[in-house]
Amino acid sequence: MSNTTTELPVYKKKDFQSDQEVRWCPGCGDYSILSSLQLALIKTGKNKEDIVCVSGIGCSSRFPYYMGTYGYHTIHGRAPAVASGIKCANPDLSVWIITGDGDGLSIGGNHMIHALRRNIDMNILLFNNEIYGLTKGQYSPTTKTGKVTKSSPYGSIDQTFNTGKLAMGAGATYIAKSIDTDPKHMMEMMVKADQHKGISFLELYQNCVIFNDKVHDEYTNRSTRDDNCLYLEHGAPMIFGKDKNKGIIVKGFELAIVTIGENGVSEKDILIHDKYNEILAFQLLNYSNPPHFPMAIGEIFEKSVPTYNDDLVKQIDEQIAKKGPGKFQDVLFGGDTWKVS
Amino acid sequence: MSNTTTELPVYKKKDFQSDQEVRWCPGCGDYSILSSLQLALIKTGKNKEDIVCVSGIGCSSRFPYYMGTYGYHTIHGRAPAVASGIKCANPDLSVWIITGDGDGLSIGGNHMIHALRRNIDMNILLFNNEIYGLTKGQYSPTTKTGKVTKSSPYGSIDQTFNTGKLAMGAGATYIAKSIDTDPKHMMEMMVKADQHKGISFLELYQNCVIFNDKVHDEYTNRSTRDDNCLYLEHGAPMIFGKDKNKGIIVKGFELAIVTIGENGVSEKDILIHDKYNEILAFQLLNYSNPPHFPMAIGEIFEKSVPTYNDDLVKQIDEQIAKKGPGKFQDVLFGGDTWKVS
Amino acid sequence: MNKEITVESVVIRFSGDSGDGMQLTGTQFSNTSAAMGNGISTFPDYPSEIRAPQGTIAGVSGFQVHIGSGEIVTPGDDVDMLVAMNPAALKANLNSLKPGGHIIANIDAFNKTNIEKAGYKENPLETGELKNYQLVFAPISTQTVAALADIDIDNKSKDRCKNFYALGMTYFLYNRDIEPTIKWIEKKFKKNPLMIQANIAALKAGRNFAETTETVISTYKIPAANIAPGTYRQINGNTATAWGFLRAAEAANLKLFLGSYPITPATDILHELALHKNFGVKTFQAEDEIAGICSAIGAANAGSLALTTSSGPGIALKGEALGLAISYEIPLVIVNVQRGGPSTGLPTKTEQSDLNQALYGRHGEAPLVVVAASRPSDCFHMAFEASRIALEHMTPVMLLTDGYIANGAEPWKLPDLEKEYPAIKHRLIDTTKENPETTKWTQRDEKTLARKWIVPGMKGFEFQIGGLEKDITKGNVSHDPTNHQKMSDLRKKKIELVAENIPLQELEGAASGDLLVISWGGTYGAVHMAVKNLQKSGEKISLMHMQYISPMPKNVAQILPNFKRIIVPELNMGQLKDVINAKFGTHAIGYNKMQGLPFKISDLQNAFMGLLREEK
Amino acid sequence: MNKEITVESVVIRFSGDSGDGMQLTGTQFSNTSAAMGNGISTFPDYPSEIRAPQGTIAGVSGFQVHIGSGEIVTPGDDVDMLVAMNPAALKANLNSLKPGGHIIANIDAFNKTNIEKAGYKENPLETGELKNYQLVFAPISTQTVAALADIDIDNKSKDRCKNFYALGMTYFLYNRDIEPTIKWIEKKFKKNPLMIQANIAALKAGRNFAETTETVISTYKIPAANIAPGTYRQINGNTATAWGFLRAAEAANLKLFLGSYPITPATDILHELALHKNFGVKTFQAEDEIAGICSAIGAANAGSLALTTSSGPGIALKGEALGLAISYEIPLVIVNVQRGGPSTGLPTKTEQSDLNQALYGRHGEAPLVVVAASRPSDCFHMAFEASRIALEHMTPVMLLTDGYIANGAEPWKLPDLEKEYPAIKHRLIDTTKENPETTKWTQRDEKTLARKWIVPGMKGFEFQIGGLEKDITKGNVSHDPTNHQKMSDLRKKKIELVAENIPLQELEGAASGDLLVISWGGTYGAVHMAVKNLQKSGEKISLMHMQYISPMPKNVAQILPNFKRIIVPELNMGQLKDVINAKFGTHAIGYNKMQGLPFKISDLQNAFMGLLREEK
Ligand SMILES: Cc1ncc(C[n+]2csc(CCOP(=O)(O)OP(=O)(O)O)c2C)c(N)n1
Ligand SMILES: Cc1ncc(C[n+]2csc(CCOP(=O)(O)OP(=O)(O)O)c2C)c(N)n1
Ligand code: SF4
Ligand code: SF4
Ligand SMILES: [Mg+2]
Ligand SMILES: [Mg+2]
Repeated sequence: MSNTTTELPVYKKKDFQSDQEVRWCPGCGDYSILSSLQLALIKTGKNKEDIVCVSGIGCSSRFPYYMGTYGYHTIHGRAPAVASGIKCANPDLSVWIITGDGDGLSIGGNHMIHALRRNIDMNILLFNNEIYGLTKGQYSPTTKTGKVTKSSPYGSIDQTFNTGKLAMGAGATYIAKSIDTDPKHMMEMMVKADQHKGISFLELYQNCVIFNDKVHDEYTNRSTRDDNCLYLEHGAPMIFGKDKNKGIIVKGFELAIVTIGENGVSEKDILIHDKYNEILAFQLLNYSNPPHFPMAIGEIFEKSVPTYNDDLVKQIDEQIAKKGPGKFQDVLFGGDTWKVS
Repeated sequence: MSNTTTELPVYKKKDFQSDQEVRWCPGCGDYSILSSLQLALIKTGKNKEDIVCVSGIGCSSRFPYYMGTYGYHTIHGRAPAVASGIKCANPDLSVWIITGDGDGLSIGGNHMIHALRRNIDMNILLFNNEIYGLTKGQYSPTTKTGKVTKSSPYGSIDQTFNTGKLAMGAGATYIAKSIDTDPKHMMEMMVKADQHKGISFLELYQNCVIFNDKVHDEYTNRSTRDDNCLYLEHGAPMIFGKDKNKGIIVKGFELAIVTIGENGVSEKDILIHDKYNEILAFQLLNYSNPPHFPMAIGEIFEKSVPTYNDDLVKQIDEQIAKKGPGKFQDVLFGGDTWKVS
Repeated sequence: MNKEITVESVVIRFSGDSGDGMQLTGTQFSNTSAAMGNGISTFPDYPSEIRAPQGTIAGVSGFQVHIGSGEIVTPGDDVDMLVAMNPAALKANLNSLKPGGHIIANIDAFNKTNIEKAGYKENPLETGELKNYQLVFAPISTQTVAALADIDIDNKSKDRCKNFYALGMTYFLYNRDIEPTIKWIEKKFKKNPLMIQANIAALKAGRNFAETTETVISTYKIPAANIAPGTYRQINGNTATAWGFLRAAEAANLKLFLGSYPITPATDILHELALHKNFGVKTFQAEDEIAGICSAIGAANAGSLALTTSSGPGIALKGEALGLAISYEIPLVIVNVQRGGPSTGLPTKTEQSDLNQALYGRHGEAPLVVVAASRPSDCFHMAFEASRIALEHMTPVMLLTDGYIANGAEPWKLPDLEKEYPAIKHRLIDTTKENPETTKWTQRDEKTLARKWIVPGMKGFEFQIGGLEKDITKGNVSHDPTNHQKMSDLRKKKIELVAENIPLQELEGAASGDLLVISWGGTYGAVHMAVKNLQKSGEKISLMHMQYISPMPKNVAQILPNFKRIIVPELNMGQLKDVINAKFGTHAIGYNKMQGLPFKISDLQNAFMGLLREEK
Repeated sequence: MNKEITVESVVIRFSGDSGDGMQLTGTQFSNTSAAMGNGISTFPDYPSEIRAPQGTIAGVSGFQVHIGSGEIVTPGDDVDMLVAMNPAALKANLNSLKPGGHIIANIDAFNKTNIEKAGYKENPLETGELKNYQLVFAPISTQTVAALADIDIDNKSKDRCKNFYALGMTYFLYNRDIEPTIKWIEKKFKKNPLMIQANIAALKAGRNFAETTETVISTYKIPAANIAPGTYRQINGNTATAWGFLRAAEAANLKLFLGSYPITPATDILHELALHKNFGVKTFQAEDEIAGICSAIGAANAGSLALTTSSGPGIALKGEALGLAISYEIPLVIVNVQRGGPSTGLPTKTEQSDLNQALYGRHGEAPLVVVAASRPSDCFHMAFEASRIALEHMTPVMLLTDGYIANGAEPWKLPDLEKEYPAIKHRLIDTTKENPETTKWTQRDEKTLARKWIVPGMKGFEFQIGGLEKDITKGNVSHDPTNHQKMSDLRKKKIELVAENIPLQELEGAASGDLLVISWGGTYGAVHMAVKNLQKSGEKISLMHMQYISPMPKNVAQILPNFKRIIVPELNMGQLKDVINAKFGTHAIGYNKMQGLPFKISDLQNAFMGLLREEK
């Protein structure tokens, strides 16, 4: 690769590894996410020194320690706020927010929705293991109602967030999902999330072997996932299933599953995915519920909205163009003054 | 009314007025909201002593001082959390959360989305004047992008929340809207919100005469509102306009406006509102954008989900049924003990 | 003709309905007086509520001006002259008027409705209840409209000129030059010649009315003060604070970043900085105070001069994140414009009750630098100082001001920037000179123990950092017991070393004596005057007013033993007093006031005298 | 035969991989010892990381047991016997082992992989580096599997019995009764007879191995302690805290409400209370700490005994809301299970560095009650006390414990509830007796100044309240200056009056002497032993261990002057020391440690001796 003609920096995976010993439980889904991002960064074309990982607190939030980039492990739930400051202070940086379902949706929910609303050009990786891992197993806002955990010994009575709907409700301009058992897909989604201009919300279904083992099994396990995952691709028909013979169609306000080859259904009857269609995206998020309806995976939604960081720079440039670069001496002696002699 | 045969308590408006002098700016939209709730409470059938108003901080949050019910003016953004504690501690109470666009959506955004998610049976009144009133005019998360305010002298670069979409994304089980210039409609919506079993999100477009005058004018002003408001009624066709000749139809994934009597459109072509249809509700929230699409007003969405407070009580009852009412002496001497003599 | 009396100083309060334009009137009066060479100090007194109903006490808006021919450092204890545009204004302010003081009452506004709205049963001008004051009855509203009869604007607009009529009256009474205000009107209403005409006419009519009316017995002359030569401007504390940061960023050649959430009385700093986009200032109005400080932490990590501003309740929310900033060892300035607590308390009133929070309001051993501004113009100085210390020492610095100096204004002799506020040397590494292999953020300046400032974008210097305890040399996570001891000691030492880089504590008065007064923050004006007055009458009293509270200047320990007694006047329940006693083993006593109001000079004098005379 | 040595006390640490069952083994050892009449104290030492890779240092899980025939109040400074199930366990714990101490090493686990994973280059059992210790080589893994050859379970299950094998060895060495553990096994595995058989077989095999092996030179006898008669159980601090609240609610006849957000090391209180739904306990796992305390504020306003639990960083977030609770004057207990700071710091380690935060970590003058628990079982007592004070005085109370006593366990002589923890009289009004027209929440008890507790649902008593300053009699919003002074004084006085309702400060030792040691919180065990030891050797030293910190007991001021010097040992940088000096004008000095670890008795003794011997 040394005689490459592009100007992009050329990195190897190990460039994105730090010298810290990785300390997750053996079998934790976080490992494959780490590896996927290290591989994805080879492809995003960003200079390593311009990449920043910012996390909160949680097992997942240990992530920045293991990356070879600039890394900030902050405090619980506040990663989006710290990251917003970093990005606004230096809009040239490529900022990755690393967070968990507790960190990002429970204590950090407010910063999450406001970061999504403002559309600052950053990438959010939400590690959703439906549990508080680091504090050893309490239910989170994504833990299924009824689940017995340390803090819900008789079953949780909390309803859960539908993460994608929440993100969309907050104004997310990019929503995608992937699963920890499909590193290649994860990596692709990370690259695409980075390409989106604006805030990208990428949810990763991640297994916590210790406190919530197999909670995503149905749609992440290699043997069942094909039947329970709907891998979306913009412009392609929504086909899924081991035999690639199941598809999605729209019926009035509803989505329905059909089998290609049955009841006269053929491939061309299948709905084509349009990630720019917000209503469709909402329906997909609303319906995803294996085994009744497959889990929508991939790029679900994208829209184009001016970014906060661009407008911030623009406004400064406009004011400089109008008034000239600020000189404090002028402010000090400007306006109403008087002389005493 | 003294010989009424119902068991409902009979109140007059003044029963719901406190002895505190009401101190909003003359012309503030808050006055009519106050009056509407005082009238609505006559109809909800709740005992006055069981009604609690809980607010945060803001002009709107002064509300509980002016109500004759139990009232808690708390701290900025935290009303839903305090209210949750009140309701869980005593599920027999009828709890009203009073909040503003700054209080409830900016600093209080997290408590808001989690209160909606948990579906605790309370009512949220969101006073949306698209500005921070009490602190004298800074932009809020609902202030239109580009707006010049004290803290955005060159125009705000923040994108805004679509409040209804945010609420739906968070899992709201009831979403309705009303306007400060239509007290009767407000009152009806308040009564209905109270009837919903679960959390009710009722947004009220409210005018701040001082810092954001006329921001909702198009769809609240008596002379233009009929053309810009779509008053929804469950089971009724979506007709609007001064001449009641405009209607909504659905076209593929989209909603469109048609004129009854033109191009062969008749009343029966008009979409019937179904508040239980989440996709339709989402579309209405997404489309509302006067003058391009009328503002959806009224009961937009409702769904039936078990309430947190019911499940809380149920779980306690189950445990008592199973183990008998707790006696601490038994806990103390239960399990592994030994005797020293 | 009236007799003319020369006085050393006078306190005037303009008071009326929120819509009556009293802020403007007061500002004109003080600007004119400043231009005439008087010492001045002003304080606006906005209604604490939302624009409350017209005519009610809650709707009263006031503006107090203190002018004099001597040193003027407070807006004044008690009022010599009250301009009352309506009954509510009279009622709300009567208790601050000196016995025998003047009242100019707009009798037109003393109608039945207004009298009742103000909570009076009868017209107070008629009951005799004001017999201890000197009353000037002026039909201000009707006279204004009459004076503008020939001008082609509607009556409502005419009525709105009545504040200039009132101003004109005071200009006559106090021998003020009318010209500066005429110029100001001409500039302000450039686009509306009719309004120029109307306002000037009202101003002159008021002056003439005062000159001709029989109720005015005497006029007053306030000779020019002996003021240091230079260029001056009026400045309030919040603007000064904002400007101090603007200059600090310029002096450090860094971009300024403010992460903030609105709150009274701090919001004006955000408003002011938002105006200066052409300095590259970035103001991030965050969703809450936590995001405010966290975004600033992000900006500091990315190489900006980062700030967050708030008041007590908001600062309380920032405590956890402050710990992170301390753990990161980043430059960060946190401004607390204090107001009355606890909880929402008295949000528009002043208090000094957040010192403990500044020093201790975090979990763990989390030391930082705490400084405080003494008067409106000192906010500029201390904002600059806070930034300088933060950048030179790689530490969060908390700057305390309060609602009183934040909104109060005084004339400010404009500094020579290059000399008095010269370049600040920050600790961003020079990547062309440092070796990525050997340079680490944990490397420290020998004198200050400040770490190196390495930020994203610096090629080859990538590092990872968090809020977990860090190895003192390698910088990675460490749970080692002795390392934690070392890091705890280091964090403490680092703050202590700031004492080497701040001025020694100054004393006003002799280096020893009977009574040392220790004060801090916005009480300076009143405490200074009280001490000065007692010094003049021969008391052995000195003032140690502190701007640097953590760490304290090195010489404080030497100062204290030279006084028989120590008193610490504070607008709290004794917070600095406890700190001083714990630190120096002294037995200082407190003089405390919790009323949402500043100290009165006279009260302080009495308290100090009491102690000076007390048998021991 | 081996010789049998009688010892007064012994400290044993069981250590292995997270999966090795060391917590269980340690618990069995201590329970058995307790049943045999020994004094005991235990401390678990979990891995601070997520379940770290098997065999690594980070993955080591330990459990320390201190047993003796005298008073045992700490888990012990240094270890007499280390059971090391793998090389990492050996490496991680060697520095706590006494010179000459015993090591039981599971040699089966000392294979190449494990040796390397632990960071050893060579097998430490072979290099001679352990020559200063007494080594017992035991092929624990293989022997366990061999002993269970005939039992029909898979090899993995057999291997998992190895902790009982190790336990069996220690039972022989320390003459422990095997029966209680056999009974426990039978109960625990009731549903799985094969596992009963297997575990018992392993236990016995271990014991037999120790009896027959030649490496064991001597066995030890620890005579029963002189323990007060009664029923006992083991209790750790977090469970005791939860139970204290459970009893308090019962004693007050109120429902318990906990609003909390998980955080180490406080979460177990939430876990424990969540189990007791049949008491009507409501545990609300909030979205964050702010919602945790706010929901509790709501519940308190609605008439529950309301709590919120957290650790330092979470408590920092609660500061603003605490101000509201103070302003509302509601009963509320806030528990801070302290851990190492600042920021995320050392989350699994202990520290006492949040006292300042408890006292001052809010804006405004916002006083509350602060109490602290001294040992695991005292958590029960102080949780009850905190609740009692909160309810009787209508005030928030902060209860401080720490990670050390929260997780540490000790035997607890079960109290007579009716006598020692009798009914609590709360201040909810009796609506049948009060008159809605005249009863107001602002009415106060004369002695305590506590207000009346009126809650929604009470017909006719509707009222409105907020965080703005309140009129002292009417209760509505007031901006009146003198009212604010009165309310500030009242809030202060109310807390001071709690001193009338708490026990006098006790002293351990003479009422006067050369040195007074002042301590608080979880350091009690070590400080107590150090003082007691020095008292035995004739030193004039006394201990004043404080449970009530704000307000302090009334007699503290009388105690202090009777000692020549005062030392305050704390696991922080001197927080209580500063409070004492500021309050009493003393010159107490600090003895401080910031290592995430408890004090060692020996270190304390040295420090105290140093002071006692110091020339003055
Ligand atoms: C202010 C604060 N509150 C609570 C905690 C304790 N805490 C640490 S991580 C965590 C939850 C982590 O859950 P999640 O974000 O899902 O991460 P995971 O460990 O599952 O990857 C909690 C409650 C903390 N460190 N700080
Ligand atoms: C912790 C805290 N932060 C900030 C404030 C200042 N503050 C009071 S009300 C308010 C915004 C109010 O806006 P909104 O909720 O929209 O109410 P409105 O006044 O418009 O009715 C702010 C920022 C505060 N009181 N407390
Ligand atoms: S506890 Fe769960 S989430 Fe955390 S490292 Fe272990 S497996 Fe992963
Ligand atoms: S400032 Fe606006 S929102 Fe507040 S009371 Fe006045 S008009 Fe109403
Ligand atoms: Mg998680
Ligand atoms: Mg608003």
